[in-house]
Amino acid sequence: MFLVKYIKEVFGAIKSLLVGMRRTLYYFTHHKEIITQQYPDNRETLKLPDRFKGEVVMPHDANNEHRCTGCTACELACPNGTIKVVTKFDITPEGKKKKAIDKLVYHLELCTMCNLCVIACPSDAIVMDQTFEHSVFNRAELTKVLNKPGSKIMDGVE
Amino acid sequence: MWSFSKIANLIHEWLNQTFNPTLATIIEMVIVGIAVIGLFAVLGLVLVIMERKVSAWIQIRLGPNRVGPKGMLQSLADTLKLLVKEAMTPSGSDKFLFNLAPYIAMMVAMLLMAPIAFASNFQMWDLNIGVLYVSAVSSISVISILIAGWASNNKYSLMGAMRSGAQIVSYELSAGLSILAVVVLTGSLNINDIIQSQANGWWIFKGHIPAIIAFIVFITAVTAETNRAPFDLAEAESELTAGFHTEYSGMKFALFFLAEYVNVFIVCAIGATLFLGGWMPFHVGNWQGFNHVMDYIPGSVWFFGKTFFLIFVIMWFRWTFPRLRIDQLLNLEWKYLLPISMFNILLVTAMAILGWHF
Amino acid sequence: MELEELKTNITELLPAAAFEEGGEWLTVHVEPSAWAVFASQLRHTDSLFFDYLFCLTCVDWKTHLTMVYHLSSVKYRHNMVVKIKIDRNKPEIETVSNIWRTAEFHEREVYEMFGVQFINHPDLRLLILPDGWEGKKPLLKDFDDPVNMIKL
Amino acid sequence: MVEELGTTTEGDLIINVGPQHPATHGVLHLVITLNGETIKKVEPHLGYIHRSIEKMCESLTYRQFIYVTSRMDYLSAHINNHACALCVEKGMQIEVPERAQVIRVLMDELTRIASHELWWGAMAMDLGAFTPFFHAFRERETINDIMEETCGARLTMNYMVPGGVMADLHPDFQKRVKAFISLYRSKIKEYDEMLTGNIIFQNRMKGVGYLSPEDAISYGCSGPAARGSGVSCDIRKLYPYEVYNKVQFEEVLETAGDSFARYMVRIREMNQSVSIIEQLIDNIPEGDYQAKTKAVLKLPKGEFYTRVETARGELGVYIVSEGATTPYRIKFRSPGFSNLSALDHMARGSKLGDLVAMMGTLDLVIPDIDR
Repeated sequence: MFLVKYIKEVFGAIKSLLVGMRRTLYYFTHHKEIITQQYPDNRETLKLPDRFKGEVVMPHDANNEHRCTGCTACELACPNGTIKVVTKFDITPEGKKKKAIDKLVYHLELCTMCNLCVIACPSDAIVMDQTFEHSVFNRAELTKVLNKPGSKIMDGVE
Repeated sequence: MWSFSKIANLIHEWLNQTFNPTLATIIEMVIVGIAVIGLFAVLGLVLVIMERKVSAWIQIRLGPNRVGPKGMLQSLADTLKLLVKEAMTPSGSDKFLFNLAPYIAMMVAMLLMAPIAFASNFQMWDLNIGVLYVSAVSSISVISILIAGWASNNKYSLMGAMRSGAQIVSYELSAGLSILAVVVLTGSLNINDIIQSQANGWWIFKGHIPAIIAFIVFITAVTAETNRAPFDLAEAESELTAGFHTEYSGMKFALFFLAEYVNVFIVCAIGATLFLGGWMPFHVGNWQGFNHVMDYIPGSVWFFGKTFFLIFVIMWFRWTFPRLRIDQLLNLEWKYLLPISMFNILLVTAMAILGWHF
Repeated sequence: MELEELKTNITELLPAAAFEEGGEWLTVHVEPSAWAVFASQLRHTDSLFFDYLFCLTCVDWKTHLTMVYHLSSVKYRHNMVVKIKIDRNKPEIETVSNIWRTAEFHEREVYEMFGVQFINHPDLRLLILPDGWEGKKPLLKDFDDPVNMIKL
Repeated sequence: MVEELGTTTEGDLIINVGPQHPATHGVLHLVITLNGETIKKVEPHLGYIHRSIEKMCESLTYRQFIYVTSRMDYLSAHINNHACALCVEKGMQIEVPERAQVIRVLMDELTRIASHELWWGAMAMDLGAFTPFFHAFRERETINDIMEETCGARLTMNYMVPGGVMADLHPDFQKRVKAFISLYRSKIKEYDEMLTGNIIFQNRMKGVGYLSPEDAISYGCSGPAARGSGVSCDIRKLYPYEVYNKVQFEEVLETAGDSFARYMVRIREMNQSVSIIEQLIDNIPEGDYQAKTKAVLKLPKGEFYTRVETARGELGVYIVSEGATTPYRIKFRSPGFSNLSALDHMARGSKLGDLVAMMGTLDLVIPDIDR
């Protein structure tokens, strides 16, 4: 009958609305479900996974030595021209000329964190760091030289 | 017992002793005006922070928590921001009407404050057709929205305004009819009489199922009338960007914003007065002891408690439901709410004549 | 339908069709003049019923352009590729947007990226490029934009 | 409707939805001709985020170009990368180790769930319900954390390399995926409570944006947009790649063809994805995660086409190779582009509010359309 159908419709509608309202009331009253992370306050506890691709860095050991041979594999692997390897020739103690890096210039503003340079590197000289707060006031600060001043290549890395 | 009415009487008497009656009346008017504007500002701040907290908790967020203790001063900071923001007038707009619209919205909200009884004998204007006055004045608010939409010279605004016009005009009916249900039961349009008639129980309990139906219809209709989600078609963020106030910024926008919240407060106050007894404490029939205990809680606490509960319900609606479409909105009114409330009026009338209510 | 069977069916429809070997799917070379009729036949012949044009593109071979249509049949689940060589200096071909509606957008894309004029296209305007784009078509091999293209 | 749909006459209201509009989720620009609230014509204007990825790829090597494709459909970035890797592997005839195949499928399905979760929240927000957005993000965040742990990034992973994946799974991967599945199972019921069963939502969705099966095929629709019309077009079932032929799953089909059907397809598809993950998560074979490949990849002369099923539909990668280290021409057949072309057809004659529902259920990702 028309009237029965009409009343059923109204009650069905109200019921479906109440089901939703019950769910939202549950969340309104259960504050332990809140998932907000208060970012700048939780810096100490915020730990990114080891594989997180933040920026490319070149690890140096205690003697200020790195593992980069200046082979430009990373430069070739990079799709965006983020890395520029500037090489120089060192004179080894034996008197031979040896290719080494002068500067490894890294343009963070061009980098897409694709990790291709890191897997291309034959001597594991560059790795991805877990930093992510990259904003600076001046664009020039994003262009970085990865090898520290006065650093030299580690012994035994070819 | 501490009450607002005593303070009000005290001031009244003191003014009449000190000044001549005309001057005293004028001073009283000024005091009332300042009080209303103050109440407005406070209500705006409280309701905005309440809405933000309610929405945050429903949405498993924390909500504002930086400004002031527990973020309670957040809306003050927002107001400050809106005050110093440039209030732009678009070049193609009708400048006079564009600037007029927010003030009309405010004025309507202020006018509606007049007959509301905040506590026993604490009322700005105890007029004998209080309920009629409320439903008459509240329909003026559509004019401000229409003016805002038209004067903005923006297609989104115009569409928002037109939607709002259709919406408010039609929902006025069922809101009026559900108010009428209580008027039929009490036999008075005076707000004080209506509250007094609930001394032995609120109408939502005394009036059996018809009163509950009237209450549900009322809550739905006023949600639509105040343009709140799920009936916020005049704003409809995802369709019309911001509807009728797309072009408004700074303090002019803030006035619309404030008017919306004050309107919500007023309709909830009316709802609380009609169905939940206003400032009348919770009384049950002839349990004298129980009623006496309840009387110890001041009337203003009862009034604000009930009103804020209804405001919470309306906010709860907003953060749960998706928005209706314009034709569905009108369908809901003309095919469901209006027939139901008309039938309901019939039931209530029969009930009132036969005396079936408690 | 098997590849060979498909091949015979298509040869029946268009005896001039040339087949290309080695691809994953059956590849047919068609003359531009025959395309409009052939496309309609591919779509409407009951045994073929290629109703799903899943890719439409163009390749610039410097000497000529090649329109590539990837067709599939939802009913029989067989696929084929149609290739049409067109003149690079005056690229023109009949539209198929009346047969496969999706071609309307894809042809507009090809029109602005390669400059191919689609005859009888209902609405051949720029879709992706900004209004009033003049000059070379971006996906042609000799396109050069010294301002926006960064050479590594 | 007295006036002809699809035409503009004197007195019609023409409004620009976009490029900056809350409902377009990006920089889509629709010029809409309205008669009152009724839509007469929808005309998309694209290109606000066109980067000509196809041209860019012509100067990148086969190892490098994969990362760019993450930026097309950023919500199913992993599946885009997968399609490119598959196409290169097809050309080079590289045999991918079984372990890598399983890892790829697992990641694909996780991406699909994450994409659908975001769609669910965003679509609800379009319809005016703000709460589901945050609830959907809670589950999506869990997937993003899993991705971050294994792939090193949350959205544009670049985890695929020709011949396998870039790194092995993280030791915690299985544990975390299982934790996600139990979270998902407990929360998916709430989705129905909050939205699916809601009477307002059903009225907004049912009968809105009808697309007949014939039109869906003719407009080249794929993915949930076509499956909502009952067109079977799941590439995972029809042309199985990787280990999709070894897992049990159901191709989700709805026949109504309206927005609600497309909505239900996506909701049910999430459940299917979870069941695929459940089948595979305990059966990841041992072995290499990457095949041995040459340092410099050169595809033989020829043309290669692969099709995969992304969260939005069929993604085709068409590589024309001249035997060099870079592709000669590359074409991405993006699902969104074809799905968008059906919008005009669907929207004519409906209300302005319905357009939002239609755009929501087509799940448009603008960079995917513009490329």
